[in-house]
Amino acid sequence: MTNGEIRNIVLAVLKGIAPEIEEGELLPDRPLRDQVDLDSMDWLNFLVALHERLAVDIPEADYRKLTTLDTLIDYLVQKHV
Amino acid sequence: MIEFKLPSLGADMDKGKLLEWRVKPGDRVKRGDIVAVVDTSKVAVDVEIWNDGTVHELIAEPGVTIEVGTVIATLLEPGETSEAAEAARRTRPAPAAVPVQAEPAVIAAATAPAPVGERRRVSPVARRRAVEMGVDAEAVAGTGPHGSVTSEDVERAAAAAKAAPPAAAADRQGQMRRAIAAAMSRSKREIPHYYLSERIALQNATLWLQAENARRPVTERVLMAALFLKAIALACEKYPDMNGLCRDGTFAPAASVHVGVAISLRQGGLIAPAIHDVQQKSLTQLMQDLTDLVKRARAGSLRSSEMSDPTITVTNLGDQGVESVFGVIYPPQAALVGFGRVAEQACVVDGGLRIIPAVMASLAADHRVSDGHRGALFLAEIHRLLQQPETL
Amino acid sequence: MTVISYREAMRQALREALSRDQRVFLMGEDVGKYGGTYAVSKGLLEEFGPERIRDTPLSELGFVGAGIGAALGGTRPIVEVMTVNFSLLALDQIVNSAALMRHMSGGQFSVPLVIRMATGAGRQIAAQHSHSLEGWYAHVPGIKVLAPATIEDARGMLWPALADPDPVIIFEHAQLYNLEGECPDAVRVDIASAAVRRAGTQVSLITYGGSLPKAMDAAAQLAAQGVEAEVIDLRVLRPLDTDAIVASVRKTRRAVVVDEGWRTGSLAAEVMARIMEDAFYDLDAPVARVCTEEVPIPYAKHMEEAALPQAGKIVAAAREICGKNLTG
Amino acid sequence: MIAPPPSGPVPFPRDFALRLLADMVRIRRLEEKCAKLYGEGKIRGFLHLYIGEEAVATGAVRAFEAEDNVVATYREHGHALLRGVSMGSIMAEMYGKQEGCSRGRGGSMHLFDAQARFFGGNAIVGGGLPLAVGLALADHMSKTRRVTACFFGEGAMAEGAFHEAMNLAALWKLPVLFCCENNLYAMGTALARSESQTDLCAKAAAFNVPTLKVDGMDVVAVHEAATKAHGHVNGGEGPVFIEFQTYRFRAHSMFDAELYRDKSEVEEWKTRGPIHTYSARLKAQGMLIEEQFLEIDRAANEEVEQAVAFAEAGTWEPVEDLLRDVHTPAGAP
Repeated sequence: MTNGEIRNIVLAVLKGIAPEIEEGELLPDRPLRDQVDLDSMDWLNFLVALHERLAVDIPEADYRKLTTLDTLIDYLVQKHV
Repeated sequence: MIEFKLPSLGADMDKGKLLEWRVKPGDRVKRGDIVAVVDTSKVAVDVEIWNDGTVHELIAEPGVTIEVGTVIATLLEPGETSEAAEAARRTRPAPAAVPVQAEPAVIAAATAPAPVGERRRVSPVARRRAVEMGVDAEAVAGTGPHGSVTSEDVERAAAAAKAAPPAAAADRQGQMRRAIAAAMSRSKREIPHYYLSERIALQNATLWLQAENARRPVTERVLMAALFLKAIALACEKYPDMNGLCRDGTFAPAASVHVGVAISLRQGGLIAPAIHDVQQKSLTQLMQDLTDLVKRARAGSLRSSEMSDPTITVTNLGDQGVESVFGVIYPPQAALVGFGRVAEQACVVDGGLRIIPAVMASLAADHRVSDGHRGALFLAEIHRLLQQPETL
Repeated sequence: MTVISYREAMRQALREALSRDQRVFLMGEDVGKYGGTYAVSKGLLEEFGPERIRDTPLSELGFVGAGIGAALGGTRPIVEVMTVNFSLLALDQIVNSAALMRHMSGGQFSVPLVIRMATGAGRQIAAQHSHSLEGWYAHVPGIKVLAPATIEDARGMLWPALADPDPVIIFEHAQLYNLEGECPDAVRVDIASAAVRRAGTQVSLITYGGSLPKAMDAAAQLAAQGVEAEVIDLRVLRPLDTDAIVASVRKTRRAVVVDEGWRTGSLAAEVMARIMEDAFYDLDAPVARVCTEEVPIPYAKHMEEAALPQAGKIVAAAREICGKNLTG
Repeated sequence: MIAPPPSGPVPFPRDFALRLLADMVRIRRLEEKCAKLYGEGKIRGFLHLYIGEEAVATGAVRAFEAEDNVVATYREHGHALLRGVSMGSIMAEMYGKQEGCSRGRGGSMHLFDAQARFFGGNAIVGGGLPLAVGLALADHMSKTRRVTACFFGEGAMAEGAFHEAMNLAALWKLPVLFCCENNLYAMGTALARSESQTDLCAKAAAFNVPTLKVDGMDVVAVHEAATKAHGHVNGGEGPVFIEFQTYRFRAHSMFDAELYRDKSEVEEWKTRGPIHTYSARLKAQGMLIEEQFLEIDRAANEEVEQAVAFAEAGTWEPVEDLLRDVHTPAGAP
């Protein structure tokens, strides 16, 4: 799975939870949860959806590596291979 | 006088064509004699007569196709004269009506039993059209079998909605706003609120949660909110005056703890549907209920029972980053618990200053039902429960 | 365009096949001297002689097996098994030889055989003579199953069936032999697709063979009650023309399947399963079916009628799934 | 050419001899009435008449004991009547009334009667033979002394069921009496165009089974042969095959134009009619006088009229009972 494909999946899943966001406006290097209104339930649903789409398990301990879109995607690419 | 009718000559024969007569008027015939040849749809067959007698009159003409049972000739009984026969014919009683068999009763198709459970019967295409046309299928009157909602019903509803002012969609938003406003104003008008708050240490809870989630797959991960829900429910069992409904000024404690969870809707607005019997449920079950409830609340497909019967409400604004929240009670409930942000805070523990995760919990309660003293004990119980997360 | 009977149409088809292709021959009980139990082959013995119009002893397994062998041997046999009731004696040959031969032999041998059988009930011929088992044969991969229900299909289906390199079974419902209707002079029909016999918009009546007249009758009654029913004549029971079924159900969003077989494991059940698989999101009501009651066909007239599918039952089933939102 | 009718004294006691005559006349009058009622639409579906073959059922069945089993075919009215199925219940069955011996569900081809151990007509040619083998197997295993007789036409000998049933019965020495009613035509197909080996006894003998060839138009010969064979089978010696050479005077069933045989042949066989040849012998021997014959015939016609009245008065099975008896209800025998 290429970096681009994973990016598309992440954005699709994110849109599923927060339909109102516009991918174009998202700054990939800025904290995601500052740009998108995700409460703890939304965040958990987001991770569960990624787990189902990419068969990747994301332990709570790794949450701090996923603050921005870029770090999240790098994490997933590296984990998914 | 004997009537000789065209006999049925085969299982699938309804009519036949007389080909030729083998007898003529005046001939004497006896049982088993061949009197005619008839063409069935398949083959020419000799036709016998089963009576002795004398041929009187040949009625059917060769070459004519006639129905089985039609009189094709008449005969005189042995010894009967034609004059007597003619006289008898005029006074003959009407032939006995052929007994018509009762129309076989249509065995009624077994009607399906009345729908069980409260999920409305909406046909698959009606559900699909409802989504396409922005109609809430559950709210449409059904004219299909057993009152089910059909695509025609949805299309009719959509047309009716379209005919309504274009602000209909926005109207829904306004409707919700008006409903919240009405509830909140009534609450403030009728319920003498008193407010308490308590800082609750969450070190044990946090550590236990991290260990627990490390052992669980992501799909069964538990959030702190689930611990809060369970703690409230168990505390309500100890302090029933926090969990019940006020009807016409008198308070009735509820048999079970249905916790209304305040959920903010992405396009604005707030609803607080209930999770039922929280006190009996495991944390895993609560997480599943919570996930399902949030999804359905945001998809607009909540069951009516979930909206109407919470016995206490919790609001968890910690996610929005406020330190503490003092809510407004949802009438006719008698209490509302609020949780602020879970964050590292400086606390005095066993005489020493420690940096530990903690949360500000608050209670808004109805002074007609309970006093501050009871409220404080209730909050303390929540605090105590959260120190033993493994018991929740 | 001339008016002929279903029986006459099938006889013309036989005569045409026998005349056009010397490899074709007809074999079965009483097809020659007797002219056929349902008189379909009357006159053929005189015209084509005993070598090509072969009467057989009452040995269904024997002569059906022989038909398979003759097809393997390069001829184009048409075997007439008097009725589906007697074909049970030949089931082993049809299923274990005819249907399997090509696949089992790794594609070396195909069996260009046509088997014709009368089928169905009516006329009080009691349980052992009244079966409708088209569904059994339509279950078996390796054979094609046809159910001509109109004069045109009776006239037109035999030739393409003979041209088919694999075994083809043609079911002729006994109550259709006396059917009369117009038959175009030059008939060319396919043996692959279903046909819309009556267009409609509110419910699809899906049926075949002897039940078609009942479905058309029901459609007429429904029209009088303001319900526009579409009638689908399957024509081919294997392979089922799923596209035609689904296209109709997508349009009408409701379906009643009429099948003279018994409900359990019936052809109707298979049609319903395909509708559920391919048109589930187009359904406004559960698919209904009208089949024969699960009982051996009784002899007494009023009991036989109560057991069999009838237009009245079809109308009732259609009304049930149309619910109240239709006028009338 | 057909052999001349039998002559010579009838070797039976007088009342038994007259009993055989009465039985044949009862069958004849019943079948004639059925033909008439079919023409009037009272009897529907398929109807296969026994006129001309009465001697076989009469001579054979009167050689059996009450507890023997009988399995027949769709041409079964005579066999059922002589096994004790009342004429009224047979007629009601053909009317489709629920007073019929099969509750109106079977019709002419499917008469059943448990008391008379009459295991029914069977409309599938050869269908009854394996059943008869099974009934005999059960008796064999339970050491019950009983003969199971099965009747079938020569047409059935082309069916696999015949060969498989004969082999099993012979192999296991089962008490089965195979009664072949060779009436020369299997529906529309003459014997010579149906069987490579037209000597049916030779064909049956191939199973290492004793065979008898009998003039099926002579009730005396039929009865003697059936009695002998019954003794053999009942003695545990294994199955016997009897070929009764007979002839049906009417069509195979009620819509067959009989193109396959010419009228002269039928007339010729009528000279061998089982009833008039037998009554002639009885008269010649002084066992019967014309008045007695007329009395027998009158009694037979009376029995037929009562049977028709019984059927006419019969009632239709209620439609609600349609699904009854598809399975045996719990606890039923």
